[in-house]
Amino acid sequence: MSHTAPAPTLKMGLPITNSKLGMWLFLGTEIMFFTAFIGTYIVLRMGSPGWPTDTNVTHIKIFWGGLNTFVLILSSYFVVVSHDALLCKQYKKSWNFMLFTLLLGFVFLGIKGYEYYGKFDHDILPGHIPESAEQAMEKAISTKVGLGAIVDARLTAMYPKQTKREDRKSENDAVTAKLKDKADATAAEKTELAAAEAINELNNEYISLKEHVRAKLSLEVPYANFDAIRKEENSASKYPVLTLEEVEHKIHELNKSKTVGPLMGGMHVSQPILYGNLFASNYFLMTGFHAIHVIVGLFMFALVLKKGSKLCVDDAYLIENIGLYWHFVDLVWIFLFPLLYII
Amino acid sequence: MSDHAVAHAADAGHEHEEHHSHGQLYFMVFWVLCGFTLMSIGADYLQMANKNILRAIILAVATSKALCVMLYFMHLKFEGAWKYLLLAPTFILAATIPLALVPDVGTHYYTVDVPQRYEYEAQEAAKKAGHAPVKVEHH
Amino acid sequence: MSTLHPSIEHADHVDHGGHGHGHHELSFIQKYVFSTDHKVIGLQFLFTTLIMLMVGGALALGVRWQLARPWEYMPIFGDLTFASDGGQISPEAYTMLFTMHATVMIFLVIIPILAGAFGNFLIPLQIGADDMAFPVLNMLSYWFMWPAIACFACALGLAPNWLNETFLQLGMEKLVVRGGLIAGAANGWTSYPLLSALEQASPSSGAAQTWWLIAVTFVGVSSMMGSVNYMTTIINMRAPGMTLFRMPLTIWSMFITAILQAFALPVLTAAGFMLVADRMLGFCFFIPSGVVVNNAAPTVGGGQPLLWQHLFWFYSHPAVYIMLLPAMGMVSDMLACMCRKPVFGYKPMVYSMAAIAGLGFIVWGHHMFTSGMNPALGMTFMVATIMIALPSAIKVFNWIGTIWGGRVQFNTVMLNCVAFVSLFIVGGLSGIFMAAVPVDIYIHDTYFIVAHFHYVLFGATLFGVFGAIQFWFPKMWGRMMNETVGKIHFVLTFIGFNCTFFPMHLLGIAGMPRRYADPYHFPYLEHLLPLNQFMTGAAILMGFAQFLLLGNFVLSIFFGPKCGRNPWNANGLEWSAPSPPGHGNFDVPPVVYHGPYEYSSPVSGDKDFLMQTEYVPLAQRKVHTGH
Amino acid sequence: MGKLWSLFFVFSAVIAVALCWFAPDWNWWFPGDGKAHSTLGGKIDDLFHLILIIVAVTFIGTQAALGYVLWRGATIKPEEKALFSHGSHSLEVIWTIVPSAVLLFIALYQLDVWAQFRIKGAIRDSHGKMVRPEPVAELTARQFEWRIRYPAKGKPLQPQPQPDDIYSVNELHIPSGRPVEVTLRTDDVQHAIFIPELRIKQDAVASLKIPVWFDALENRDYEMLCAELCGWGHYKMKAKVVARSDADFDAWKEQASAEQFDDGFRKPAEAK
Ligand code: HEA
Ligand code: HEA
Ligand code: CUA
Ligand SMILES: [Cu+2]
Repeated sequence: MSHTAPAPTLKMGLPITNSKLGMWLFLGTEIMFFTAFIGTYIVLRMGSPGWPTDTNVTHIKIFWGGLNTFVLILSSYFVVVSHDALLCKQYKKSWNFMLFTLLLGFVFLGIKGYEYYGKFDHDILPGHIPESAEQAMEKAISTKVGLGAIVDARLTAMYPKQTKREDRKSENDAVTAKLKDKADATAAEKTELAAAEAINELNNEYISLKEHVRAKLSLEVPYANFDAIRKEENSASKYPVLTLEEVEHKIHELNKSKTVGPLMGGMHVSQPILYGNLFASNYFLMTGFHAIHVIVGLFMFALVLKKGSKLCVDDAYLIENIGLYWHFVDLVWIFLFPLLYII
Repeated sequence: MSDHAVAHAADAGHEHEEHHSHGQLYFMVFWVLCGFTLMSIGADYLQMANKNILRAIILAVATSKALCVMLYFMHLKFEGAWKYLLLAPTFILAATIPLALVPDVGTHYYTVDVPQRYEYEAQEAAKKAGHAPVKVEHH
Repeated sequence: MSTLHPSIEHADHVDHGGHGHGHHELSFIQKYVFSTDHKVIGLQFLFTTLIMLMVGGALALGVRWQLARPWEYMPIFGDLTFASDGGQISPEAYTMLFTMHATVMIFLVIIPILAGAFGNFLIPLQIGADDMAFPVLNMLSYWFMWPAIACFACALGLAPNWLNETFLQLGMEKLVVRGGLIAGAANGWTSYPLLSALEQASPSSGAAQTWWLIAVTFVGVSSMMGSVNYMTTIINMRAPGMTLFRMPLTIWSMFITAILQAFALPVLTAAGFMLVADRMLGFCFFIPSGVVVNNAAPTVGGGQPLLWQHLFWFYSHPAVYIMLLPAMGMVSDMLACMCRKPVFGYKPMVYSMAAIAGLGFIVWGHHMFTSGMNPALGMTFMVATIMIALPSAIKVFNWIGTIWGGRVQFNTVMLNCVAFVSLFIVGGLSGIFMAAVPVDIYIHDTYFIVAHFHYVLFGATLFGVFGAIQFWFPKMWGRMMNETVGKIHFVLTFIGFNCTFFPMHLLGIAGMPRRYADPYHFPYLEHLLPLNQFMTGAAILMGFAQFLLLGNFVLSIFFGPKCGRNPWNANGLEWSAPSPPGHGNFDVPPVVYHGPYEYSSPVSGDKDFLMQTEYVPLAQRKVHTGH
Repeated sequence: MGKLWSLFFVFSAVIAVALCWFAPDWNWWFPGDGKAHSTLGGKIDDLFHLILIIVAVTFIGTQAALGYVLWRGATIKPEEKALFSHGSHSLEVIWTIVPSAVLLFIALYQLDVWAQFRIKGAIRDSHGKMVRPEPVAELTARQFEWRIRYPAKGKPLQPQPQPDDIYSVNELHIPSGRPVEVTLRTDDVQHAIFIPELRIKQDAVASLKIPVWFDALENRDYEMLCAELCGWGHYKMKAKVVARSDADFDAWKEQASAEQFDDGFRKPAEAK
């Protein structure tokens, strides 16, 4: 074939570049992707009377969410400035604003991380949240996150060699018995004894609390009487029922106590949140996928920044497309913020 | 590759010759967006009694914000008619999902039989009976 | 799209044609493995999907065996996979077999063979472009199939040991597949929660179900990349003169399919993420609280199982048209060529495809009539579903109209296309029964449904694909496939197919439920055993007939008679390129002067075809004033 | 050759029609005696047959047309070119309007039956009167059996279990001859009741209580199965519906109650 001078021909299709068209179509698919999440959230929330809205309960921080909105808006603005500067052939300015955008992206993620940290700290996590007083009490004594877990952890720390909980417990009893009778105990041995006794006390408290929770009997009823009560007929209706306040009070006391207090690690009783798990599921899924999109955006910015001084007008298409993507990420947040934080 | 060729050709005429900066416009839009953000936070602080009005206001503000971003930052205001062809079906479809789900998931035709429902009813009954609402402590 | 205004451009197509973008020497890997050439990618898709067809078919034969000889020793297959049970399928294994059969057939055969293989191969060739708009993205969309295939292998229970070890060490026990092949994902291809959301509910599935979901996500990403690419290419890269209404129907169908995919698939991907989170991380989108499975502790949650069904079918109903429309387009092309006649009603064909796509988005609820959906919603879905038969009807009538008055060439291509039309009618009409809600109450989840979708999926789509393979084979390899073998394959498959699947309608009416490992211990189904055995025999016959296709395909690549550019005397742009086309496709950048179906036109003189690139002087055109 | 192929396609369509024609004789048709044993089931059957007729006409028509055009295409004269036609506007209009009328008719015609099934909460009996079904039992599905709870004799069904409730497993007892309502629940995953001869099917969904209305016209046992994949044992959720006259139903209740509350000291017969 010959290299004749390119003859003018008809360009079919739209008067925009393939990459821009492709980006817009991609954004269309992204809209559907987030619609699935947001739509799910809206309808699930509508269908769940009693959805938690109190920010004290959900540990939603409107201020930080608002700040993050501002951060994203600012970064969106910087992207357009960067694109504008590039078209005006102010390459240095363009590069700088790209850099600012990247930094703002990091700021956004930082704030998001701080918010997540708060959620983790309060155990506002899907599947972890009690939704009724009973579940809250169960959780307070659970061996995964509650008092049971604390006892286990302390025992394990003290007797790492034994593998079973029962063995650790009997080892603890043995140590207590041995050191108690010892008249000439050294200072080290004395602290060991104190520690062993503290664990023992905590364990007793734990067992008593556990049995109370299981039997649904008020703490006013001493644990020692349980065997007798079990033999009575219709025992349940005769005795007062355990309430969450009692458990809370108990844990509060244990925290204050001189002997076992230090072992408690500041444990507190989680409050029941109706539909808390569903709330947390939605919160983490939506903000999580949004954050992933932010991270992808950061990679794109890095791609542009890598060009350094080689940035030129031809890159306008690249920056424009990256900008489109980034504005979309911003748009998603513009809706997530009111939907999750305010309404 | 051919992308660039097409791009140059397509955009020849308006962007490449002499670009007039849109900086001023973008700056204004930026401030408008900030204003909207403050508005939605402010609306929350008003502690409006009627939640639905609050929701309507806040969603309206969010939509206006989204429009600003799309029209100016995403240049939709300056694009050809293809934007309608692309966006109209997308938005219709996107609206279909939640709308179609409302009669089935958002509301319930059949009785819902889950612990949360009974818990909620108990709480409401307690509220009606004049008990102080269960105080939730803030840690 | 009235907005498409052509603008003058200094095209550098000429630079691309034949020059391979300046790369003169491509290594083997660049050329055949990580190729960015749409034709190579198309063929990669074709080979992969044909192999997967074998896999899916083998799984189906496993299903059929159990239905013919329940709880009996199974030759070959049983020794290989269920040796520990004495070569006999367990109920878990049966469930796994049909789940993975459907999964492989749908996600790894039908969707990728239509959009992936033929879409890739044909789109640039038929619109006169040198390649796709985003060649690298195109390559990625193929290579994203492989993680999907690997994950599906894990979902089949075939996770390699080292992988399991790795996950154990990483502390990700929920990804460790235990129990080998019989421990595959076994919750149906629809994977309804809670069965698929709670591990205790379906203990044999374990991690396999999680892998299944991850695999679906990969398929989703792959298809999404493909569809964005196709849409961009078709909108923006058409050859000069290729206006929208001069595009072959194949291109229209691919375009509409891409739209469907782009807008429906993200929803499934999103739902998949939610279900994975529910399974692995304690989320609860689909898990209500207080559910007690296997005497385990009640679940905490708050979600709703029906939500998954909505999101799943929001994708999967449009998906059934994704699995059909491209075949419809290709069959229209082939019918016109083989009847030497323009397509009857080109524009109605286009509009009805668009209508199918549009309506296809609002009928998903017809899979949920008995699911406890709001009955009022059921009513709307039902009316929409019945009305979707209308555009399908228009298409059927237009195909018949196309054949009418034609000079019909009874070759393999034509036979497969006629089978397509004939069997699609059967499958579509059975859809009318199910679309009528009250009837669906009885018919739902019986073999009537199984009959319906095998008729549309296999009867229509796969026969269309068989025809398309034979038709475009010369363009792929520069050689022809063997006609005689093709016809034998056709006859055996057609007979085997009908004998296997037509009786399923009767089974369904007789009330035989689907997904039953052993229906015969219900007295009212006992007498259906002989019929099932007959069907299994037919299925085996049909299965072995596929070796003819495979043999014909592979051998013809090397030994088929050579052919020129246009062996069928067809009109499309692809036939003006060399066979097989080189990198960059066309040696002369094509310019289009007519629609693709000007067969037997009076202006073309003695010939009975008029290629799209052929310029007819004005004087000659005036002879005939019709078009 | 071409004529043979045309016949091949026509022939396969003929076989399909013939098979359906003879299927009822060969017992490959509706189960049991082929009749629906419930009022609404009868309506489903009527609708089915109506659609069958419409579909059969369409099927025969289209297949015949296909055979005809193929035959014509095979017999075209050697010197003749194919017909050069891009379509026909009037034909398009006809075959758009006619099917849409038929389809719209099907769509609207069935709405009432659906409404009786799910919306109206009442079934039209043979005199055209709407009868409210009586709630008789709560059916709870689980992997892989059915547990049924009935109120004690003479009492209405309560949403929550009562001390004197009667229980049965895999046997749903109902009074025959009048509409009853069964509340459907599930303890675990999704299941569905399917009573083929009554043409009843409904999923049981975790978190929902779904009422199902039907009547059994005869005093006999009906088979009941599970129609929604619920795990490996899906195929073996075999149960039966025991439909009896009011007197027999009450008698069964008394007997079941006596057996259930038998304290082991007295024989069931004495407990009464
Ligand atoms: C390619 C795939 C494909 C196609 C094209 C279709 C097409 C249609 N399908 Fe099908 N369908 C599936 C694949 C497909 N389906 C699958 C896989 C399932 C099961 C999924 C699962 O549960 O596992 C399913 C299930 C399914 C159901 C759910 C059944 C149930 O589970 O209870 C329903 C219900 O309405 C339905 C209806 C229809 C209808 C009305 C059409 C229509 O589009 C058909 C229209 C065509 C015609 C009607 C024929 C041509 C027309 C004429 C010749 C003219 C005139 C006709 C009249 C006047 C009547 N399908
Ligand atoms: C495109 C989709 C597609 C295709 C092509 C097929 C093809 C076949 N299907 Fe498919 N099937 C589905 C999609 C498909 N199916 C779906 C979606 C379901 C629903 C699943 C669910 O309920 O979740 C299903 C369910 C399903 C069932 C119901 C199971 C049940 O509910 O219990 C049955 C039963 O007979 C069945 C049988 C067959 C058979 C015999 C074939 C034959 O056509 C296959 C013929 C074989 C080949 C084409 C390949 C040739 C193979 C070889 C040459 C290898 C030979 C190897 C050995 C002998 C070792 N299928
Ligand atoms: Cu229970 Cu299937
Ligand atoms: Cu469907």
